[in-house]
Order: sequence, then C-alpha cells, then structure tokens
Amino acid sequence: QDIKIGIILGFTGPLESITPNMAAGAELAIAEVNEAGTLLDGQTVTSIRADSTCIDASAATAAAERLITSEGVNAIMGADCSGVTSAILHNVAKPNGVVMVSPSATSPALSADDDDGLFFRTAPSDARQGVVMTEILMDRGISSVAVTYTNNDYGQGLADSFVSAFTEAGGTVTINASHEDGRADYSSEVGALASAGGEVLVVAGYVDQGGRGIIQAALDSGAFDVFVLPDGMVGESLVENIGSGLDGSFGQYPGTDSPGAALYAEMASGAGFDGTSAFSSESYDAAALIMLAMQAAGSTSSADFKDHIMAVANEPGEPIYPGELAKAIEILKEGGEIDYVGATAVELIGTGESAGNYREIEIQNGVIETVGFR
Amino acid sequence: MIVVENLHKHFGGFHAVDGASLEIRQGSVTGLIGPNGAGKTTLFNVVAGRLAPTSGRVLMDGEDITGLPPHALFHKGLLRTFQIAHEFSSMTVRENLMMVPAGQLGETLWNTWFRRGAIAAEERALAQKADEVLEFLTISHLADERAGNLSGGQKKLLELGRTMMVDAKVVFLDEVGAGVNRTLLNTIGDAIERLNRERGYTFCVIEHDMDFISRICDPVICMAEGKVLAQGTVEEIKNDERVIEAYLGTGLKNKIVGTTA
Amino acid sequence: MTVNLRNVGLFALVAALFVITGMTQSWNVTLTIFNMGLISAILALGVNMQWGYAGLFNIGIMGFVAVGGLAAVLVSMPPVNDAWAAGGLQIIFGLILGAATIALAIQFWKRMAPGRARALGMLVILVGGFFLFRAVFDPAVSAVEAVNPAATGYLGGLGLPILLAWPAGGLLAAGCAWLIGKTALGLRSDYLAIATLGIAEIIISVLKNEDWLARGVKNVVGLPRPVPYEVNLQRSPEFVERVTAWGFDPVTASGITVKLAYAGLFATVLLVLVLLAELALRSPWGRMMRAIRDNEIAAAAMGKNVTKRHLQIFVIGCAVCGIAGAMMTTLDGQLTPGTYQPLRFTFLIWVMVIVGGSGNNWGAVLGGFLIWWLWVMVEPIGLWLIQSVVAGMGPGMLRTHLIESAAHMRLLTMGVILLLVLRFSPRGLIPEK
Amino acid sequence: MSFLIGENMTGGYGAADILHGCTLAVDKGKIAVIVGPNGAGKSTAMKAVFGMLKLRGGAVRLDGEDITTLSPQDRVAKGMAFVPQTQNIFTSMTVEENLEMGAFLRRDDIRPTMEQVYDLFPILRDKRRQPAGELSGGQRQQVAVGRALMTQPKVLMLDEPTAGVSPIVMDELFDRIIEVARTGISILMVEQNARQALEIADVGYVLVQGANRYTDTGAALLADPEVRRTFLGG
Amino acid sequence: MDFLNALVVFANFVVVPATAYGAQLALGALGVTLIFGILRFSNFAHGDTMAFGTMIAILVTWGLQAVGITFGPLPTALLALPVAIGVTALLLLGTDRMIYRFYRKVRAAPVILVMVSLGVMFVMNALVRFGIGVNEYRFEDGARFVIDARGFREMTGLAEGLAIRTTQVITIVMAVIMVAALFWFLRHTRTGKSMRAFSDNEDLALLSGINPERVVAVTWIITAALATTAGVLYGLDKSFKAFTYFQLLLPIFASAIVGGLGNPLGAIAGGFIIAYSEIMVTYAFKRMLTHLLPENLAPDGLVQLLSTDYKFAVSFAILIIVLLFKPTGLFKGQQS
Ligand SMILES: Nc1ncnc2c1ncn2[C@@H]1O[C@H](COP(=O)(O)OP(=O)(O)OP(=O)(O)O)[C@@H](O)[C@H]1O
Ligand SMILES: Nc1ncnc2c1ncn2[C@@H]1O[C@H](COP(=O)(O)OP(=O)(O)OP(=O)(O)O)[C@@H](O)[C@H]1O
Ligand SMILES: [Mg+2]
Ligand SMILES: [Mg+2]
Repeated sequence: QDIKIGIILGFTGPLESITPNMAAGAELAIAEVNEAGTLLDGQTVTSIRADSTCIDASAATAAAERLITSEGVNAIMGADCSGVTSAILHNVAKPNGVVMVSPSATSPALSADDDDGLFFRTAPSDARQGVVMTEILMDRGISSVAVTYTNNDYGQGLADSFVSAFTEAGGTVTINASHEDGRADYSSEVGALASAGGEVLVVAGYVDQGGRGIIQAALDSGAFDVFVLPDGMVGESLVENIGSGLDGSFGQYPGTDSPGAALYAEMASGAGFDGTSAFSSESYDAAALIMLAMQAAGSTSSADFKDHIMAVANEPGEPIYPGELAKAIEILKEGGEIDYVGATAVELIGTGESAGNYREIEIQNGVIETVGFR
Repeated sequence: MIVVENLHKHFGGFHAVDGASLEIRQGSVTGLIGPNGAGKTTLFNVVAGRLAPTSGRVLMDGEDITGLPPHALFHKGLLRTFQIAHEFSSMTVRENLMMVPAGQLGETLWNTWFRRGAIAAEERALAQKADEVLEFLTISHLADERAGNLSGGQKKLLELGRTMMVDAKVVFLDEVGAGVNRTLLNTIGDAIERLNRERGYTFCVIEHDMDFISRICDPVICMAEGKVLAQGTVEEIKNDERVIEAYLGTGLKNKIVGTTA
Repeated sequence: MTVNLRNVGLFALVAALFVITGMTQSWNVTLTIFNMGLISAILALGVNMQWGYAGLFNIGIMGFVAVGGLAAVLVSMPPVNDAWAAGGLQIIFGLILGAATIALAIQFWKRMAPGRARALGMLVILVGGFFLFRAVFDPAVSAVEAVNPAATGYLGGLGLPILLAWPAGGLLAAGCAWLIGKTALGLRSDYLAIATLGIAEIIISVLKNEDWLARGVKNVVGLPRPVPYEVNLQRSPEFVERVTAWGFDPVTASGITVKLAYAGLFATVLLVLVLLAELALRSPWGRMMRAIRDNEIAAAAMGKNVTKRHLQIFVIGCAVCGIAGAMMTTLDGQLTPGTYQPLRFTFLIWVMVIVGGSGNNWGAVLGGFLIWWLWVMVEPIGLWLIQSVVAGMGPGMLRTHLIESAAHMRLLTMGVILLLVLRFSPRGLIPEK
Repeated sequence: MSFLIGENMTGGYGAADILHGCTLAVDKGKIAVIVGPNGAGKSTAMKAVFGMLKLRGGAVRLDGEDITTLSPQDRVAKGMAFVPQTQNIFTSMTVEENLEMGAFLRRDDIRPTMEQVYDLFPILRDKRRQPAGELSGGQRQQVAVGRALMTQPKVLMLDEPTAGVSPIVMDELFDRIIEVARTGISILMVEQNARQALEIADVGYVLVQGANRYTDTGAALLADPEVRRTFLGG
Repeated sequence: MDFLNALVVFANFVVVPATAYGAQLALGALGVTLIFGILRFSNFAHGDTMAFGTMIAILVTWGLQAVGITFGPLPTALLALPVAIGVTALLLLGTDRMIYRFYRKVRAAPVILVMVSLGVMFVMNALVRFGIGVNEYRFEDGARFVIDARGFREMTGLAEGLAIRTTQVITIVMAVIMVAALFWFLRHTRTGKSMRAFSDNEDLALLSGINPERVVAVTWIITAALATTAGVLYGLDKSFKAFTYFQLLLPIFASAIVGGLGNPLGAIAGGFIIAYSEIMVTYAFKRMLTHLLPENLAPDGLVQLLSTDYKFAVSFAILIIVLLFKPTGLFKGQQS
C-alpha cells in the first residue's frame, strides 16, 4: 500500500518562481525515504502536487479537496501563502482530519487558530525573527533604519514585530512602508525610503519578488548601500542577480550551527535545484517530519501520527540531519527517540511551529557567509 | 410654439449655426431647406437637446427649453427623427415601435415582478398600435424582422413610425424623404397633413425634395451658412433670388420640376 | 420562457461533467466545485445584467466582490470592544470629516462662478480638509491597530448572523456602485472599463492597507458559518449513526452534508435572482434596456432617461456581485484581501458571461458553472495530458522538462479550451435570441 | 453585348432569397438606373453585382468575362467602383484621406482627379482637412461619390448618390454623371429621385420584390403612366 | 539650504525613474493602442507577447554571448532584438491565422475578441513558462550606467548623487523614435492610411481595393516589433520574469486609455502621466525640503501626500479624474 503526500503550493501565481524549489525540497525528502525503502516496513511514498495559486482561496480549496477526498492523501505538505493555508485548513483539512505541515505560512493568526492539532509549520514565527534582527542591528551599532515589507501577512507581520522590537531597544525606524510583489516598477517606494533616510534598509520581502526589485532600484539610485535581509530574502539567486552591490549587507535566516543547512544545500544541488532558495529547506523538513511521524506512530492515519510530530521534531533523541532520514526511520523502528534537526534546525514549540534559531549571515565578495548564530 | 432666438453653435472655430432666429408657429407644417451644411441638422440637434448651444435660446410655448436633455423634451411632446437612421438594430421592427411610448407600466422593475397582468394588457395595446403604424408604412410584413436588416428606405420609414406611436405636440423630421420611394413619400405627406389637421401636430420638416416641400409646407424657411436666408410661402421662396442662387439652382432639376409639376 | 432542447442539452452536459467528476474523483470535490459554481453563476448574472442588457463594460467586478466580502466581516464578526474604546469613534468621526470635506468642496464648486478663485478655493478646502482628516484619523487608526495586532487590531463587526451579510453585501456594493456610477457612468466602453478597473484596484488597496477595517493583509479568519461544522457532525452520535446506517463513512458524509447545506442556500439565492432577472428582461423594462444598449442617442430621443437607467442597472448588477462576494467569503470562512486579483475575479467572470452567451441569463448561469468547473479541473486535466504525452517518451531532458512544467499546463489547457469554446460558438453557448 | 451584366441573379442574406432572377445590365458609356419601392432589393442587387453577397443562381459578367466568383477587392482591381447606400465614407479620416483611399489602387498622379472632385463639390475643398464624420448628411454623400470617382473606374455603381443632397448639387451631380458616361464609363445607379434620374438614363429598370418588373429606356418609363403612378410618385 | 542638492534629489528619485518608467509604459501602450486602433479590440495578450519576445531575445542573447559576440558598451540584447522581433512576428501572424481571422470573418463583437485574446494570453503565458521557466533572469551586459550616483557625487562635489542608467536612456530614445515613426507611418504612408481606413470601415476598405489580410498582417508585425522592443528594454532595465510582464498589463492599459485609445501620441502621454503620478503622489519630500529649508524649519515627518501603499490606487485615481474631464482620453481616442 502506498503512502500519499499532497504538495500544495502556488505553482502558478505570484510565488511561482520559488515554489518549484520548495516542491523539489519536499520531493527530495520523499525520494530519500523511498530510496531507503524502510518506512513502515517497506511502504513507498508518492507525492502529488496541486496548485494553491497562492492567492485564490476557492481554487486552492478545490485542489485540496481533490487531493484529500479523491486522491486520498495521508498528509499535506503546504500550503505556502497564509491566506490559502488557512482556507484549506478550515475548509478541507480539519473536516477530513488530515495533517498539514506548512513550510512557509507565517501568519501569527495561524498559531492562535483552533486547528484540532492538525496544523504544523516549519517556518518560524515572525515575532521571534524581529527580535533577532534587532539584536543583530544593535550589535552592529546601527540605530536608524528604513523598513520596507512585502504587502502580505508574512511581510507585514515581520515588519511589525521588528519595528516594535527595534524601537523598544532604542532604535529609530524612519519609515515603514509596504511594497507589492510583482509590480513593474519600484521607483516610488525607493524614493520614499531614500527620502526618509536611515543607515540601512531592512527588506522584509521575497528574494525573487519585489524585495529584489527594491534592492536593485535602491542600489541603482544610490539610495542605500547596505541592506538587512531576513529569511525570505536570503538566497543564492539574490547574489547572482545583483552581484557585488550587495557586499556588506547582512541578515539572518533560520538555522543553527548544526551543519544541516550546508548538507541540504549540497544534496539539493546534487539533485539539480537550488536549495538555498526561500523556503526550500523548510519544505524538505516539512515532508521529512510527516514521514518520520508516521513511522513513529506506526500508522499513516493523520489521527494517529499528528501527535508524534512534536516528539520527532524536538529533543530528546538522536539529532537527525538532512540525508539521514533512513537512519531516523531505523531508530524509530527500534523504538528509539530522535530529534529531527533537518535543514533548518527544526524545533517546534507552542501548537506546533518552529521556534526559530537563526543563522546570521553577511555577504562578502558576492558570497553568503555565515558569521554567527543566534 | 417653438421660437429660436439668435442661436449659435460653434464647432471649434466653425460656426455651424450662426445666429439663427426663427419661429415655428403652432399648427403649421414648416419646411426647412437650405444647402448641404447650412446647419439645419445642427439646429435640430440643438432644439432637440442633443447639442448644447454656444449661445442663444430655444422657447417652447414661451417656456425656455434650452439645454434640456432629449428625454425631457420628449416628455414635453417634442419628437424628432434622424437624418441618418438610428434604429435599434438588434430589436425587431415591432419592438422598435413598442418601446417608444413613455411611462409604460412595465418600465418599472417593481411592476415587472409583481404586476405581470397589467403589463400584459398594456403590451397587447401597444402591439396593436405598432401594427397599425406598420400597416400604414407598408412594412407590416417586416414586423418581426431585426431592424438592423431593413433596407435604407425602410429604416427611414421606421424613424417616422416611431413618432407616430405617441401623441406629440411638435415633430421635427430630418429628411424623412431621402431614400424613400416617391410614391410612398406622397402617402407620408398625406399622413403628415392628416396628423397636422386632425391631431393638431406641429411639424418642422427638413427636406431637399422641393415637390414634397411644395405640397405640404407653409411657411418655408431657407437657411444658409448657419443663418436664416429667407422665409415665406413656398412660392415666395421658390422665386427668391438668393434661394435660387444658394440652393435651388437653375439647372436640370428645376426644368424638370417645371415641366412635370 | 420557451424551453429549448439544445439549451436543456447544454445544461445536461454541464451537469454530466459534475456527475462524472463526482464518480471519478469524489462527491466532495464535485460539491466544492458546484458551490463555487453557484456563486460564479450569480456573479456572471450580475455582469450579464450590466453588459448583456445595457452594454456597460464594467471590469471592476473584483471590487464589488471584495466589498461584499467586507460586509461579511462587518456583519458577522464580534465587535472588538477594546479597539472601539481605543479609537473607534474617533475613526468614525474622522471619516465623517473626510466625507464632509468632499461634500463641502462639491457644493463650493457648484455654487461659485467658474474662475481662478473657485479653483483656488476648492484646493484650499480639499487640502485643509485632508490635513484635518489625517490629524483626526491617523492617531485613532494607530490606536486601534495596536490592540492585540496578532489576533485583532481592528474594530470587528456587529456580531450578527452571517446570513444577514448577504443582503448587507448587496447593499454595501450597491452604495459604492451608486457613488461610482454618479461620477463615472458618463464614460463609454473601454474608458468606462478602465475607470471601473481602477476603482476596483482602489477598493482593494483600501482593504489591504486599512488594517483597522478588516485587518488588511493579515486576513480575518474564522468567520461564523450558517451551516454546521463537519467536526461537530462527526462528533454527533445521532449523525454518525444515521449515516453509517445508510452505509456512508461519517467523515465523508459530514463533508457532503455541509456542502449540500451550502448548495441549498446558494441555489435558493441563484434561483430567486434568475427569476427576477428573467421577469425583468422579458418585459418592457428589458426592451427599454436593449434599446438603450443598441442606440443611446435614439433611446434618449425617444424619451428614455439613459443616464438614470444606466445608473439603475449598474447599481443592481454591482449589488448582485456584492451578494455573491459576501456568499463567497462566507463559504471560504475568511476574508483574504490578497485573493482579489483582476484575472480571477473580473476577467474569469467575463469569460463566463461571454462563453455562456451575453444578454441571456441562462447563458450566464451556464457559463458560470462550466468555466468554474474548467478553472478547477484544468489542473488535473493538464497534468493528465502531459502524462499521456510523456508516457510514450524515453527518459531525457525534454521529458523531465515537460514534467517539471506540468503546472503550467493549467494555463495552457484553460487557454485552449476557452479558444475552442469561443471558436465553435462565437456568440456564446446560449446566445441572446 | 452589355459591358456589365448581372444575369438572373438569385440570392439573399440568409435562408430566404431577396433576389429572384433579377437581371441588370449596362453598356459601355451608358447610364442604367434602377428604381423601385423600398425593400425591393435594389441595394441587394447592387451588392450582388459587386460580389458582396453570395449568389445562389445567376452570373455576373464584366466585359464578357465571368466574374461571379471574384471577391469585391478583385472587382475593384478590374475597374469597378461602388458607392454603397449607407456607411459609405471613412468617418474618422479626413475628406482628403477619403478621396485618397478611393485612389488606393492607382499608381499614377491622383492630384488632377482630386482637383476635379473638388471642382465638382467645392464644399469638400473647404473641408478637406476635416474628419468626414463631422460633415453634414449631404456633404457626406458628396464625399462618397467623390471617393468612387477617384478610382477612375470603368464601371461606376452608385446606390442612391443623391439622397440628402440639395437640388443645386444634385443637378451638378447628374450633369457630371452624364459627362462621366460620355468618357466611356458605364454607370449603374439606384435612385429614388427617379424622375430626374430616368431623365438622363439610357435604360431604366423597375425592380419589385427582387425581380424585374419593367425594363425600358428612361424616357419610355417616364412616359408610362402606370409606372409613374406606382413607382415615381405621380 | 541648498538648492542644487534638492534639485539633484528630485531628479534622481523622481524625474529620472519616472521618465524611464514612463517611456517603458509608453512603449507597451503603443502596442495596445495600435491593435485597438486598427483591429479594434483590447488585446489582453499584449503583456505576454512582450514576455514571449523578450524570452526569444534572451535566448538569442545567451547564444551570442556564448560565441563571444557583444555590443560594446551597449547591451548585447539589442543585437538579438531583430531576431526576436522576427520570431514574435511569426508567432503573432500564426495566431492571427489560426485564431483571430475567424472572428473577423464572422464579424464578432469586440468584446468577443477581448475574450479570445484572454485565451491567447493563457496560451502564450504557458508558452513562455514552458520555454524559459518562471524564474527571474538578468540578461543585461555592457555599461550599466551612463553616470552613477557615486561618480556623480565625486564629479560635482555635491552631497547627493544622480544615477542615470544606459537602459533608461535607450528606452527614452527608443520610445521617442518609435512614436514618431508610428505616427508618421499611420498618417503619411499609403499602408498606414489603408490601415486606418480598414479600422474605420472594413467594407468600404474592401471596396477601395484595400487588402484586409495585408493590413492585418502589417499590424501584427508592427505590434510584434513594439511589444518585443518594449519587453526587451523593460527587461534590460529591471529584469525578466514572466509573471511581472503579465502584471505590467494593467499600467500599460491605463496608459493607453488615459492618452486616448488608438492614438500613438496619447500612448506616450499616458505612459508618462501614469508613471509620474505613481511616483510623485507618493514621493516623500522630506529629503528635498531638508536641503531647501533652513535647519530649524526642516520637516520631521516624511512630507508625503499618501503612503506608497496607495501608489497603484493613486495612479488609477488620477486616471479616473483625467477621464472625467476628457472622457475619451487626453488625445481624443476612439471608441469601440
Ligand atoms: N461635430 C462637428 N464638428 C465639426 N463640424 C461639424 C460637426 N457637425 C456638423 N459640422 C459642420 O456643420 C455644418 C452644418 O452641418 P449640418 O449637419 O447642420 O448641415 P445640414 O444643413 O443638415 O446639411 P445637410 O442638408 O447636408 O444635411 C457642416 O458644414 C458640417 O461640416
Ligand atoms: N443584412 C440583411 N440581412 C437580412 N435581410 C436584409 C439585409 N439587408 C436587407 N435585407 C432585406 O432585404 C430586402 C431588400 O433590401 P434592399 O436593401 O436591397 O432594399 P432596397 O431596394 O435597396 O430598398 P431601399 O430603397 O429602401 O434602399 C429588405 O426587405 C430588407 O429587409
Ligand atoms: Mg442635415
Ligand atoms: Mg437600398
């Protein structure tokens, strides 16, 4: 009998350029498990993709309905954008009692939601990141920043939490302005940001969306030289596309000093995709968690394994890194305990969302270098 | 009935109507002639509220009606036809006529939902009336044809037919005759006279066919270059030097008119 | 109402599509699509009123759907008392101030003689009013948005049953439409279109950025439902007993039950609207509208008040869209301003109307069902197509590339099907007679 | 043998036929005038001759050659010109551009012809830079005829060229048509100003319900009291 | 108190970007307006036509770069442009033959054609994604700046910098040339006039011996040239991404309409109006005023009329206001 995992991401729509790498991440984990062939005594896992469109709640609901009631998936890896995620959760996953693990929905509202214990996310909470970012800035002696965020719940949540943390710590935010993804031109945003001034520009956006457009325009017009890059902005494609102009910019993204991220990036490039692309590693971890929890519960039924996700993700137990899923299955089979670390140093807290350990990075000579952990 | 006072209508720098003053007397069939581009249609358009005048006034029964919208003028009993036919092309000929009367019960949404019976009765009456008009215009067989498919002349007849659907006070006819068969035009002329006599309609008729004008119009006003050139009975106008020079000419046509009339 | 065999056949065909989906996929999937199909049909009906009856080219549908959605939040969510205390009344006062400024400016413009003094005076009023408005409004907004931003940060709603939101959505949309119509209906065809499109974008901007109103991009989730929750049904022994007795799985049955309940509500609304629309269309009112659409100049000369009629139909059509918008938000259970994209909420609806047959209510309804079904089903269809293509292919670059691009088949399939339908019935499936 | 002949034409727009075996012919340098009640099928017959309507029966021959299957465009190339009854000008283009479009297929110098048109219709010279859609009804008609004259055709087909044209211009127009015919161009026209038209016609057709009712010289038709009463308004 | 610096700030953040963006919009709008002017429908596939043309240009550019051909200080993509135009023209002609021609024949209403173009849009959308994927590509080479901010500061000794990109200059020059050429072509050449005649009255055009197929073909070819050029220049200046090109459609349509549909000059004017209004209304004048005003008067706030959140809304609001006063656009456009 087959295990089916649905991968619901916005393959068309505004996030279409990052979703392929996210899906590839999840499928990499699935392939790894199948390779081992030991999950639940040799069951194979198949994945089924579906398009959440990121923005169309109705279409996403219909797609999820199809995955669950027609294809009969055992769990869902997804969705990506918070709006469609909560629509799917409430309209399909909950009624049918199916576990959802989202790699990228970060809306704080989702934590407060009544989810029947079915919803988890490997993306860290926005609130935590704001604090970490503040610490980094303060340590660098920067006290005045301009902030721009992508106008969705991720961007706004992150910007809000950062602004409150930063002002509390004594810093000044000269402007806190949104930008829309996928727009043709960001001159007016950059104009306003430049006019407001600030030592650096915090860009709470997506690496190949408006965030990059803003940085490009800011560099071109000489408005800012240094940028602060939160998780959505850290990715190879940024450095590739912008180049040396980014040198000196810094930021943070989820990660510990565990070697997970590097391992994952390597595996990804081995499989032919960019593992550093936004939320790709979170996707790998989401899929891995689902499968490991199944193994731990010894069941493919959501009602059974939903209670094991926290346990496999957190201590105590043997730390598990990307590429070690076979080992993890082995341990679980023998009744042992694991602490899934994965590519993003997963640590689930509260109702099941990533605690958020962060890796501080800086761009030097066109390379993203890790300079510390927080 | 209708008094036009020192009316001007400018298009950019061009003065299409340039200080025209005229009166259409109650109960008359007034002819309006003049060379192409004299400003006749423009004058109609201003009177009927389609165009706002640059300056000047239009009075109806002593009331200033300048600048009133066309639908308001319709309700005051002022009707017009178009030189270039404006049929409702996707509707049938009968529907073209039935839509004309104002204040139909069924034009209110509420009634369409809750007073179906009354509407049905009204519709029957309207349809009958429309069929009478079509009969008169000799196009009964086209009642259910799409108006867009009519021949050029038939469209002109339909234009006229619409004005016959209601009780008008004053009707402006802009070249109903152009493209209409002359035999039929005579019948139309008779109808105009009859409506004028029996129902007391006042008419103002633009026409280039002098036979037609001669038959039914008194008085006749001749416009040229946006102004009133001459005014009088048909005979006076026909013999007016200025009118002959600007409009009638002395060519072939008049010879024929002379020999056959 | 003549029943035409071909039309019945078309409806049967679309019904068959749904049934086949139900049998090959699952009834839950079918019903999910069907429910949105009902809403789409209502939307198409609204657009058809404006375009099909009166020739108004409105591509701002998205805005009215969103306004309907907003109504759902404002009616059904519980009020946030802290937020009201923090600055609710001040916000209202600010808004009144803003409205008063505009009203004053308009009155001023009307009363004064044209000239530089008028322009200047108006400018002073507007600028002064703007700053006054911002001075009152901005602090209140900050105060409200600071109230527990993660969960609320807005004023909340009235806490009434969500079914009331449907007529409320219609009314709110009608109100907006009236304001817009008063100003913009002088425009024609494509110019009107882009103006309405712009207004829709403005409405969405407001919805996204005015967090005090409906939480902006943070979304309002967990709207109350007019129907029971599936989980509650599953927990109800009575329900479980009954459905198991009928041989159903309780989880599946609960999903179907809930969806059928929605379907019943939506279908009622749709049927009532279709009935009213049909009665209106097949009456002198409809004839007058068609006359106006055919030739405004002649209609005006025949005593029809074109402006007034345009406004009437614009408001009604938008109200219908507003009702549908409120229904859709109810079905989704959340208001997601980011969802409102012109492609999905305006152009797709237009496709429904045109493919169905503009000017014909039944056509619009049919188009609504068919196109929505396609919009959802092109994904698996496209996937299936690509799989059948690569099935015969050996492994290789092209094969991988095609499989990776499978998601884009959705767009391709949609495009091709749209073109095919339009090719074989260019006047729509059920044309205006 | 006639220069242009539409023989036994049968056809219509949809299912029902409008034309029932109608025949129209004109000799080189002659003027043929078609009259008849409204809706008789005069315009339809003209369109049929010009290939804008599919015929179910009959044939159209130009100078002995069968052109029944040619497209309107090809007929233009063969030297035919047509002024339709309605929508016969380019409203958004200036008067001068309208005339230029008439001469679209000509490669020689069109200035002299244009001057001739302006001489014939002086008002058009004043309005040459004005969009034709802004002209008065009669002026439009003049533009339409002018456009056709610009073609320098071998056959000129006119559908009610004088509708809405003032008497003085109408006289000019008829004069001019006679002149044109004298240069060897054949003229086929529909007229409701039938008495004036038949006066100058070499041959006249009375069309009723898509079929020929009377065919004779213009003068003979004018003299026939029955024809006068029923079709020419007495 | 420094007038020059204020001026430079304004130029750098308002004038230069708005002018370049305006020119980009204008080039796109020209294509839309041409199709509307001649074929009489609003072509929703235009954004994706631009994307398709740009995709070809990128592929060719990569090819050229691979064999070592570049264009000196100018972007190599300009060399690839003619090829891209050619391929796009073929695609459009093929589309016309297979799809649009039928609707012309049955004389479908413009709105049907709009829906058809929506279908074409979906297909082209997919073509581009199949062809090059959904990722973002930079394909610009050559000199990026005519003058950059740092260079300007060093050169002039001013506190503020001014940056002008090569692509911005090229775009503006191209836009001016293209509109002039198009205007001249439509007004003064036989083919151009025949195209206008065709759009005005198809039947009568036929009666004048105008070959409709030729008119249509020429229209599509010019459209291909306009769309590809616009797309490539935009991509050079910003970057190429299929989704963004689709999103460009709205401002492009807005530009074409506010200028008056069917009028090339209107497209240009419209592009600049949209661009300037987007940028001006949401611009924060704080920095400029800090330079202009004495220190004690320097503003605390941003001195911004509306936050950038509303930039799209504002440009549409301005568009609506313009239309209220000029119901068919600034340059008296056509109506369908
Ligand atoms: N919209 C317009 N813009 C510019 N000029 C116009 C416009 N409408 C009419 N004109 C000009 O105004 C003049 C008067 O036109 P009008 O239609 O009133 O003439 P008319 O007397 O009705 O002529 P006809 O007998 O040919 O119908 C004409 O020279 C015409 O070119
Ligand atoms: N496009 C069309 N589709 C269907 N029927 C049409 C169409 N055009 C004309 N007809 C019908 O064909 C018949 C003949 O029309 P035609 O235009 O040939 O008349 P005509 O003799 O030119 O009349 P008129 O003197 O009024 O111009 C009319 O009864 C008309 O209703
Ligand atoms: Mg006139
Ligand atoms: Mg005719």
